Amino acid sequence: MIPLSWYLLFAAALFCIGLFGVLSRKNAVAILMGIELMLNAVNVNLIAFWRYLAPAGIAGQAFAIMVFAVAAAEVAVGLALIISVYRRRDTVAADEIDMLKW
Amino acid sequence: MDPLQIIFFIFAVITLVAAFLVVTAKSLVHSALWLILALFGVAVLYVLLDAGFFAAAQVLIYIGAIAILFIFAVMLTRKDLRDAGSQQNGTWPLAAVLAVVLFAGLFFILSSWSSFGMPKPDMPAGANALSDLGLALVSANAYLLPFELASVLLVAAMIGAIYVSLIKK
Amino acid sequence: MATETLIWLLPLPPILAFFLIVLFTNRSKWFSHTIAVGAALLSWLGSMIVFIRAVQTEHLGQHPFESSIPWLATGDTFLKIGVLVDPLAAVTLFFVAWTVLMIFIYSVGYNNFGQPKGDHDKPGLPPHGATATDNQGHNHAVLSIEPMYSRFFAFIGLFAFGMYTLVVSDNLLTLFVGWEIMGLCSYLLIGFWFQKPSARAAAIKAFITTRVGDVFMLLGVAYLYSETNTLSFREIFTPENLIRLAEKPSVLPILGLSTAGLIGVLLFIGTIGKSAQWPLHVWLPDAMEGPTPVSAMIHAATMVSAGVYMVIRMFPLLSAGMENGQLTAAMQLMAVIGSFTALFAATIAVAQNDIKRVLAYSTISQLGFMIAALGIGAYVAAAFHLVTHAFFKALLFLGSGSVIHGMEHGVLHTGNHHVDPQDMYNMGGLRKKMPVTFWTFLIGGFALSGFPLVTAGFWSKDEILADAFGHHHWVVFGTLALAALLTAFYTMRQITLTFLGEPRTEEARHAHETPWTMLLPLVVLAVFAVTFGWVGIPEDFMGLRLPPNWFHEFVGGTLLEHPEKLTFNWLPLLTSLFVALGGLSLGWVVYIKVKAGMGDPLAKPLGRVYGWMKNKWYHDQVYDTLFIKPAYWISEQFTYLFMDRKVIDGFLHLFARLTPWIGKGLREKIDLPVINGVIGDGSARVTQYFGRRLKFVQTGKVQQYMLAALVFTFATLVYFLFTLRP
Amino acid sequence: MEFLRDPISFIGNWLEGLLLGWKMAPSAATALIQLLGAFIVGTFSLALVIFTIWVERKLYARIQDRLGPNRVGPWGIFQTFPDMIKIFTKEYITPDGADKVVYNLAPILTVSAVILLWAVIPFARTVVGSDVNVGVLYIVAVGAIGTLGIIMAGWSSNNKYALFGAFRTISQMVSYEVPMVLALLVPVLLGRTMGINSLVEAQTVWFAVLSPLAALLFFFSAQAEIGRAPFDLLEAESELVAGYQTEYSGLKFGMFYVGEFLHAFTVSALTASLFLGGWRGPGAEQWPILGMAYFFVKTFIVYFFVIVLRITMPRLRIDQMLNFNWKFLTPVALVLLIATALVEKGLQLVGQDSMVLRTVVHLGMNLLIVWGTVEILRRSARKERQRVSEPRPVAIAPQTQASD
Repeated sequence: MIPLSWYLLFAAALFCIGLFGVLSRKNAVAILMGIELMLNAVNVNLIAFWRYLAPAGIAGQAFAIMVFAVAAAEVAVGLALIISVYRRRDTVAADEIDMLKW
Repeated sequence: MDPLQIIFFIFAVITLVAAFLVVTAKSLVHSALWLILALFGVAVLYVLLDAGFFAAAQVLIYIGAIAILFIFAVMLTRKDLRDAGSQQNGTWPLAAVLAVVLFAGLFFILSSWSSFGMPKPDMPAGANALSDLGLALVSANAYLLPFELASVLLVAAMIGAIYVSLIKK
Repeated sequence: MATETLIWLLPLPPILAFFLIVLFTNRSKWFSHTIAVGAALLSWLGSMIVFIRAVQTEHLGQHPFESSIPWLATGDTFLKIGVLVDPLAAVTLFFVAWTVLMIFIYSVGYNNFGQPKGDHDKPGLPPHGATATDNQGHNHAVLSIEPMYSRFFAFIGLFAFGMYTLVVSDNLLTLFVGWEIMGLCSYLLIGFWFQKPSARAAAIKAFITTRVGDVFMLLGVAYLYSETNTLSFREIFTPENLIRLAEKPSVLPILGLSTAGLIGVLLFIGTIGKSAQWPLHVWLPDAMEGPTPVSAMIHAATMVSAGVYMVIRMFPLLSAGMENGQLTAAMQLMAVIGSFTALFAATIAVAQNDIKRVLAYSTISQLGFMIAALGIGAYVAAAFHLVTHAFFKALLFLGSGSVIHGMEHGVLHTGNHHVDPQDMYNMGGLRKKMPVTFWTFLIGGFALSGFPLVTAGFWSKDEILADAFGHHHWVVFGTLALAALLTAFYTMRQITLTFLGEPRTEEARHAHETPWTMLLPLVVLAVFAVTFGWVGIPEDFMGLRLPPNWFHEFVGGTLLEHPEKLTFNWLPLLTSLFVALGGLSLGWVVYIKVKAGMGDPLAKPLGRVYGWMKNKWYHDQVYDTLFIKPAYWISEQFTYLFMDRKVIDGFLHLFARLTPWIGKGLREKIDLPVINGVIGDGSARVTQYFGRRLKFVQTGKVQQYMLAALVFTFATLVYFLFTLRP
Repeated sequence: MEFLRDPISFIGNWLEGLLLGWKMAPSAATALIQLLGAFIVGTFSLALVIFTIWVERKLYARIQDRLGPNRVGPWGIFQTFPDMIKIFTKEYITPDGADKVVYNLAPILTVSAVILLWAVIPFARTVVGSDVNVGVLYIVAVGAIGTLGIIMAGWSSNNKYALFGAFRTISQMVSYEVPMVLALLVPVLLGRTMGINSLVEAQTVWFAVLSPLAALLFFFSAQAEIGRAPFDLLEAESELVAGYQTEYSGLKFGMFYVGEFLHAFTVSALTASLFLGGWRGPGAEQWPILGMAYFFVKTFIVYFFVIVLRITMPRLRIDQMLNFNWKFLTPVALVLLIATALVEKGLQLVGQDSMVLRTVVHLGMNLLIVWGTVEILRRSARKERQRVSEPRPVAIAPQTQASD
């Protein structure tokens, strides 16, 4: 029997790895991948909590569905933005896209 | 250890290793492929959580759509198909420290929670998770509005993505 | 469908038509009139179903069709709006539905649907005709289509909505809403040809004059609400409420009026404005500037009827406190105003030459009949006359429109645009050119005059006279009888001048019968102008034993106490026979010989009185001197010269002078040294100093920002975890 | 007798009893039997390809007025075996600069994605690999893995033709997934379940009769998913050498080859299950062996059409392929899905649940949509013809203007 703690620790680890990716990768696409990992960690938590704490309810699953939708939308728009940036600046390295400072 | 635990353990390790490779791999295409493996591992965990629908949806949405988009994007945003040089930026050690500290903090907080190690309860009798979920998503006094909003969001994202990446004449 | 639901739906089609036309179909004339007429047809159908169900229901007066919903929260309670169809509303609905439908159909023809676009027509002016070329290549002057065709149908749709709302509403509030919608529409429709200065003036006159009445009515409504906490008819008219209102003295100690009396008088002033009673009657003749279907809408089916309908509706309140035939103050006022108006308007009508103006004054006069009837307590007679009058007056107006239309044909034919197609002295002999119009107009005219036994007007007018006689109101009886005589006289004058004799102008010789869309409504209304009277024949008429008086039984059931029936008396019957036939034959004798270029045969014998009558007893001039000139004077002298120029401008100038002085002082003492020196430059210097030292933090690298944000978030989190943990 | 009625369940039960008799833990026994079942199904499906390759080649030849394989065995039925031996013994070539792991993983993934589909196909009432309750979703999800295999192959080959082929594949597969999923939702609506076996059980009337349009839409978009003619532009020889499989040789190429044939057969099986009543037929409830026969008969009939389509249709251009999907299949599928949902809900609201009425209404609705579509197509075709037939200057010839 798998205790809840396993899932929670797994999700925490996945989240931290994703966060590391977001903070450390140069390539903007890779940053998006990190975000996907984080979203997945959240989803694992949602489903695990649903299954362990409230198996009769549906709130956890419903939230997970929303996360799916948001993830899909986020990737679509994010990648479109990245491609658009690439067309203009010829690079997708996050630390080269630093026009923000002026 | 019972077989389920073994399966969990195997796939959790695979997933975490794959995830780690996602954020460290030199080649971005490899990164994307590792991402697929990690997402597949998560799908297996969904099965272990009695959420078959989510497993199928995970494979369909993440592997079938999102990961392929990633591969596409990786290939579209480069001149050379091979990646050269480090893919980490200058602050990566700080980021690593932060991630580890965060995990430690989470572990610390979680471990002091009373139901941290609770065993899996049986599914309540007569509950059909899938059809309950489906009905809840279209029931006006449950999640109809968020569900519709999600679909609107997807349409908006689609239009936005097309607009943003359109080559304007 | 449940009757209540159906009643709720009744006003909807016209308003939908209004929005559809305004928003979508205003480019297409065919769509516009199809939608409008279709909507009118739907409402008509619904009204007929409601009417039939109402007639079949026993004791409708005690248990009317009603339903209401809470609408507007006022503190703890809700203002309710709802619908109510009792016998009175049912018969009103009946005539409203018929006349509205007929007018809609008529409008299609009147606005020359199917004719070409005019050569010089502009929106805001009546159509002037177009030139059409036929197969042989000859040019003809033909009628041209109204340039704002769709707009017209949108407006009358809104108008119909107002009327239906008013009729089916179960409370004074929605009644007032419908009332005001109609006020707006009448303004829009009278000023429909807004490029004509006279139309603009008439529209403004109508709007402002009726507004005077409406203000008082609103006061009455508000007073009523503050007294009873409800505006629903059924709740106001409970005996307890009525007795309380009748016994409580009013807030204004005038003439010892009771609360009910004061409210009644205030509401009645609303009716004076809406139904054009003296002294607020002046707007109605001028409203003839609008297109003829508009005149018919306003004069027969809707607005003016609405005024009378409202007082009939409020009759229990008006008559509250009436004992042993002793009239209440409000009723006395109504009797006096009503009978005076009836006579007074009739005298003016005698001397008018414009075919529509005659009818306008006749309307005022007939409405005076109803008001007077209500004033003497003849509730059923007033309602009966309201219905019959609506039918024959709509018929007459539409007939006159048809005549004008025919005359315009003649004008186009001769090309002499100085001939007024509305002047009866330019007509004559039209019966041969326009037979259908003639016969229907004749029926309408006879109904108006009260031609004995066959016409509806006879039965309703006779009932009023009989009531006045039976309750011994001699003055009212005498006045109304005289008014009825004049009515018959000017009606026959009109018919004779218009249709009989020989054509007096070239234009009249070339007049032309109008299209079927205009004739069909005339025929339908003519049928009602005759037959509707038959439902109200007293059962002991001339000592015969006839079937019971259906109208009396049905409408009388609206009141809690069923009004008693009068026994038959020969004297009023003979009076009305005499006045009707006498007036008619007199009119024929005097006017049959009028030739072209002759003046009015009455001008000489009546002398100066004729001049007074022709000039409407100089009301417009009196109002001009009494109200409008002073108003202008006050505006000029007080508001403009004193208030605006002296006081307000003076203030402005004062400020204008003060401001630079203060500004200069502020600039030199505060702005330059303190603000600029210390706050402005000083803070800039400080900012610059810190900016120089901190600018290295802003790398522009998103991930570093996020890292920093997360570090601080965790730091805060940890701090709170360790300090706040118990 | 029991064995004859339902041989596979019989053997399964017998094996389980045997294993339990050997004091094996029940869960372990179940796992072992399922593993065995998966092995058998996988092997069977791959072996089946040996037969279908022959069928296809024979048919191909007959339609092209040739004899086809005729040397090895009667009617050349064993021709595939020498071919297999040849392909096994060929050299494996890994191109220079290829990403080795990915390169070698790609064919395996492609084939396994197809075989995974067989897990949910019901052969008979009792013979189902895994009766998951989200079977339809599973089919679509697993289809995505196949796409993945192809893109991996294309990318890792370090060959521009391979990469182009992979890109084409993705644009085609991702596009055609849309109408396919929409068409798959129609049986889900009609059967009110997502499990494949329950869908088969729900087909008292074939869904192909209830909603022939959905069946056709699924069939066509599935052809594109397989990537065979007329949708084979991912490996168009005249343009891309051999598309994503250009660099593969030997058994690795063979796996793509087998994957393609097996995919075609699998799609036929799915069509048969989802629209043609699967194992349903007279007596199939009591005699699962009969159901199995029905299933295969139906599958082969569909497969026959797949082959004929492949043989007789010319290849589409890429713009035609995309237009066909986005301007024809997807709108029609959307309309059909919405109409089906409305009709189902309407019938439910009215309270009419008789199968006859449902059939008539749905069939009528389908025909109506077909009629409307044809009408629209006819109009646009007329316009197009007019546009095309208008004389247009091919080139500007100045001297003719001068001579006029």
